[in-house]
Amino acid sequence: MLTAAIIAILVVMIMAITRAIMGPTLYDRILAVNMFGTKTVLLISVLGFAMGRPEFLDIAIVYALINFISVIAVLRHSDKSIFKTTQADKKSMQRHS
Amino acid sequence: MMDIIMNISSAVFLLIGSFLCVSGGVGILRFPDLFTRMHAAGVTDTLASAMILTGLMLQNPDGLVILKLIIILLMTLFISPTASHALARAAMINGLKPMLDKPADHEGGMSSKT
Amino acid sequence: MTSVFLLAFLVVIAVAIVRMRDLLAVSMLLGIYGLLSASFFVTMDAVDVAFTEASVGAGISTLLMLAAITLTGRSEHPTRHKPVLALFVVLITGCLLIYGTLDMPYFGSADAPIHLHVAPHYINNSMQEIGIPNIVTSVLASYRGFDTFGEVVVIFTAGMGVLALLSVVRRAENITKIDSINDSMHAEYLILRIVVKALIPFILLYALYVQFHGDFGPGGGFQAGVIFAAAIILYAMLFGMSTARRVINQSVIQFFAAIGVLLYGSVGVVALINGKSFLDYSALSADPVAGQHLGILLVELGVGLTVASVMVIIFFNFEGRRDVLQSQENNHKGDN
Amino acid sequence: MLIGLYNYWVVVVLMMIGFYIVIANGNLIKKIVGLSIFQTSVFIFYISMAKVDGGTAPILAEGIKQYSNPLPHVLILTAIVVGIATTAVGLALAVRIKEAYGSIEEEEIQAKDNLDC
Repeated sequence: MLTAAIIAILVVMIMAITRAIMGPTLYDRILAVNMFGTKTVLLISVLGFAMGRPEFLDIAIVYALINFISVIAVLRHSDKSIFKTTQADKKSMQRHS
Repeated sequence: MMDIIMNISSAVFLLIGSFLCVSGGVGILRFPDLFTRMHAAGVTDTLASAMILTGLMLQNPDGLVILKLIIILLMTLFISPTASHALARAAMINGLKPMLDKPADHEGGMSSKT
Repeated sequence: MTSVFLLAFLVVIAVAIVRMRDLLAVSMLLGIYGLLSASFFVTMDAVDVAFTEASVGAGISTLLMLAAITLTGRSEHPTRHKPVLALFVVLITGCLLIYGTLDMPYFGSADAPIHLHVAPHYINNSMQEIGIPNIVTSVLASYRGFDTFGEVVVIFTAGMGVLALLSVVRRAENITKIDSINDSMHAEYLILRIVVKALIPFILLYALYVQFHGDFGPGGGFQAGVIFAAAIILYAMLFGMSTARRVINQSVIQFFAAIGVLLYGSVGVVALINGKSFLDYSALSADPVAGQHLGILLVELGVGLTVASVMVIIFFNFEGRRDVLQSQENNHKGDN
Repeated sequence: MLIGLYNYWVVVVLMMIGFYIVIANGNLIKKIVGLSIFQTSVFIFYISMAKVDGGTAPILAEGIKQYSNPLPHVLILTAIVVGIATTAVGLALAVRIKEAYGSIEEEEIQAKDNLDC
């Protein structure tokens, strides 16, 4: 069953990477990174069990605790003009939808 | 006997969690705009993490390991919705509007009324 | 087997970074790159390394990238000249390197030269000589303590370098004005503020756990320092720089960075005075193993102090630079 | 053969991608990103070499015979933190260059320098 979980998480990782590369807006990428972070927490926990040393959950705790710093960092600067949805973003959004 | 029950329930939890994971992944790929994607990712992320972590808890009766898993679970339950909320808010403020109607040239089975 | 897929993902991300022109998107992809490499280190049994990559990649590196990009601009100009020559050089070098790998021992073989030299000594004798279960910590702090001392000095120097490049002389500033600049947007994120406020004590507590549990599990001064700094940076981001400066005095932080290096060095000097060689902790106590324990504790504390303070110094200086630039811009607008 | 050297080949590919970014892009921030990809490839190289088949993490526990090599782990652990500190110095330099020249594109900086001479 652990193998099934690992495979599922790897599949979701592929999907999140696709979204992070495709975009189209910056916020899609942040969403993908955030989701990827949660999946990494799960992957590391499951891998610990699969390798027979489940005491190494400490790494997963670190990610669970401080992974969303990057989201906050983006929010902190999000009143700057560079974070506004640009014309190029809008165009590529129309192309994608 | 107890062992078998634990193993089976752990397997069930892990399988449900894996399924939810994948469904969230499909959502993040297929949905049309940021806010629906965020919905798919946010909702399944939390439940899938809870399911998989519960499944892991049933695998190992060691106290410290279970405590660590509970910490991870609590942190995920706290932080994941907060991050989604903040992200959606920032996107709204910076000029991304949710798609209220489907685009005219977009074929699909969804009802156009929301 | 998982590692094969993780490596393939890493290559995909790297190729995407090459093609991406939007630097903010690049920094997001770099975040995923860090997450992937941490997972890869876990599959390779390197839990301590994965721990470090996790705390650095999740906490600091994306943050620094974002701070620098907001100061320098988001988009990259397309280069005019064709990169054919660069591609040619890269291909030739790559082929030569791949030719070089053909002679290497296969991945995972136990009789590779790397596993035959000093590693068996560390694995077999660490428990008797040092007395702690985590071999990585015992090699880091004791067997190769001099090496680690050098690394800590490098980190300290890097912190001083950032300080020299970016620090600005603060005039007696009009605090209320700066306050309003910093905090204006954060009042809107009420939920975020409350959740993070509740979270920060846990992060600090966890950093202390990592610092002092490093002998028995993955962890140690490097990781703990970064996590501790992440908590402070989180506070500074949500409550504004001026509030954070009132809580954490910058000159005290600089003092702590130096104290960490000095603590490390003085442990070595004490060992020297007691008649053993530099950083030989068995001289610290009558019982050699107890001496090792004491030495490792002090040295890790020094590492943690230096790393945490240097990370905070780096972040504060990037942010302080931005504040000054912003107020200059505002003054210009006021003049016109 | 194919699986036996796969890790090292991926390391070479990643290293060359980082190298390409450094020499083909004019933007200083992008160059620093390239350097950090290059750096990570070296980390992966060291950690791959430390792995022993059937081994486990080098933290002593009851009933485990085979451990992976702890020495590369030590070297890379410190290198990661040193790497982020030196990256910060690089970014700080880029920020100062932006202030002095108004740009972080290599060609524009060069053009400005030529004008001054």
